[in-house]
Amino acid sequence: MKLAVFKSDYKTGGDIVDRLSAEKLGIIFVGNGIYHASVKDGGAADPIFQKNANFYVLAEDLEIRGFNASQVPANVKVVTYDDVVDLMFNDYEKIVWV
Amino acid sequence: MKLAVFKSDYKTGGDIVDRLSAEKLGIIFVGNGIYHASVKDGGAADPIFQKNANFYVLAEDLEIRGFNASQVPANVKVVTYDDVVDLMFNDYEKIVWV
Amino acid sequence: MGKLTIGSFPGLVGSLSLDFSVKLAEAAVRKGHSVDFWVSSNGTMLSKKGQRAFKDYPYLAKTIEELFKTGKFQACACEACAEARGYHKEDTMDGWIRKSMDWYLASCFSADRVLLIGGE
Amino acid sequence: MGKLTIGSFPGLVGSLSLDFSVKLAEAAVRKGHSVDFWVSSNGTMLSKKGQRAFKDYPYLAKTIEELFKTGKFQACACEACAEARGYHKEDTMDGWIRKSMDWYLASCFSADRVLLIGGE
Amino acid sequence: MIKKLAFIVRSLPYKNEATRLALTHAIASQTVEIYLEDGDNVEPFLALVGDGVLCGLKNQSNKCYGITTMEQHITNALLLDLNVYYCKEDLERFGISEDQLVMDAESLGGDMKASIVPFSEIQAAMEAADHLQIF
Amino acid sequence: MIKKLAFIVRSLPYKNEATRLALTHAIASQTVEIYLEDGDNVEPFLALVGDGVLCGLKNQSNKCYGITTMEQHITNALLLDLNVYYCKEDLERFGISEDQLVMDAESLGGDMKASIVPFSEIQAAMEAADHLQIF
Repeated sequence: MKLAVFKSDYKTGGDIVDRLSAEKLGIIFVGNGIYHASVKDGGAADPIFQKNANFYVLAEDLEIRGFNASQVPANVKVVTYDDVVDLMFNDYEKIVWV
Repeated sequence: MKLAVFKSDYKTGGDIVDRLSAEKLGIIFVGNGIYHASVKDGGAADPIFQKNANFYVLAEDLEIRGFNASQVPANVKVVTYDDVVDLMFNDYEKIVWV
Repeated sequence: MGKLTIGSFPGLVGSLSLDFSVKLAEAAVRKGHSVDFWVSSNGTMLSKKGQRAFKDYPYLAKTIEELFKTGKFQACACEACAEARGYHKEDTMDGWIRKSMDWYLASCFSADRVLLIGGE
Repeated sequence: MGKLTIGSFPGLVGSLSLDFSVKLAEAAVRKGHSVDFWVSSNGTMLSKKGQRAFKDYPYLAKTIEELFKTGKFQACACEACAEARGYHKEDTMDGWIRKSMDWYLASCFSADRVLLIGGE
Repeated sequence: MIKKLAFIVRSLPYKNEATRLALTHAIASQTVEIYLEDGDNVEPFLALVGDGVLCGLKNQSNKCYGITTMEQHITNALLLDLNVYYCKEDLERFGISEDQLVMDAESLGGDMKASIVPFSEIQAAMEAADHLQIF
Repeated sequence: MIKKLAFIVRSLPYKNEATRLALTHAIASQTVEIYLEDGDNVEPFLALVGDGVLCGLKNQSNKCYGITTMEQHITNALLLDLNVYYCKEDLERFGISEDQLVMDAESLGGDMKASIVPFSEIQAAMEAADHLQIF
């Protein structure tokens, strides 16, 4: 399946994301999930990036928290609300919120 | 200080409880915090019990989740709402909710 | 163009997750899709009439009003969830439907995409 | 006998944390203490008039009514938090005060114990 | 046409309404036909995974809080012939055995039994579903 | 008499209202005197610890959501001469330096500066406080 996962929290939900698998998997960081893409706790890369997935982060949710596009890793694509709609309709078929 | 900590969640708040210290420290498991005292994730004892503290668990919050007093470790005292009021007024001076 | 069904549980003001779901609905309608918007649990607060704008609070009621005008958006609040909270029919903002949860499931039936925002 | 000030933010029905704070207030009053009960954020839902009892939902409005009768309990809802959510003066259950946050701080000043339930 | 809807419960009960609403929304499939054409319907299934398995413990008491328990909701779901899966790996992680769980609604005259299955079967059910929802 | 009130912010911003309300409640100390006798007052302090330090980052934009940011609230608190502490160990953990944080309200004409202190100093302030509140 083509599965998009909205990761909306930073501290919880990792257990369920860990076990989700899909032929095509997208992980979209929104809400406090954006910290996965913008801070390094203890200097280490976030374990979520070990998933074989396409990574996205919502620009608007970065910006309200004081970050901008230049601060996220190169493997994370910065997207807008409009882009998210296109991802949902064009790139993925099933969508979950964690 | 004499500090009582209501631990109301199972998955979050450990980081702040870890660093709280007090001459007299009480940790009262309420809400989903009662899982600290009633389940063993992976068979291991919960790390919160490494704190030098008095432990309590709210009976009513155990019972709605399907547990009873006989299932909690011997070092955790099962208390009622009335007992909690007495703890707050007689045994501790400052109270926090985590 | 497709149909997106959004189910949203988080409460008004307290959580930006509800804001997310409203902004997403707005973007989907802007892109030409139609959106069914279902609120249950504390999300039913969004259907309350008479919300006031403050600097400290997102004012989503306004966006919902604009969305209704597009004709590509319908919003429905869980009736029992609303009643439990003391929001009766007369407390409901114009344009909202109030139904049972089967409305949401029926909307999922004909949806191309479903997004359920469950936890807070 | 002492005075307990409780501040509670979690929303009605959605979270048993609000139930906890009401049950704790009830126990404290039963033990002879007096209780000031402050609700802010989604907690202001507790002050809404006309809540209905359902099997699936705790019905805290009833307990609050009983607590008011004891004379050892006062409850205050954050006015701006309530207004933002569309609860106006006329939507407020009998017995409740509506004030700014300084009411809560003043209550803390004279409290023997303070419990703030902040997160959800 | 039948549309399959997955209701994945991954949260602890009672902290917020999410797990309860997973059950009540799934059960609402019983009355959805009023909105649909003849022959159309939805078919929900419930999967309890991660911490969500703790929602299925027996002996939940509503004495103090006076609300329907998750135990009662799962029993109802089974009475109404919904498929309920528990994730085997998570039960093992918590040391929970089958006799501690709501596995049927026999006491109310129901026939349906819940299943304890490896996550791979839940994953397969998710792949077969038209829409997924995580609570 | 002065009562010291601790406002400990340990949560991430924007997920719920808790961190915002920590600030607005603390700031409400400016008007509490109307309820108190002459000479009585409350003295709040704010401590950002754990993930809460992330509330103090500069450049928070309210363009999309249209609400007051945590940055604005902390600036206001400093403008009103509230004590604001950031936990040094947590800033180090996240690799956040002083220049990334709201440290003063100079742009609005305020004199008060925030402090970056080891947790032990926050602990000492908690011990000296009459009441503690964690957000």
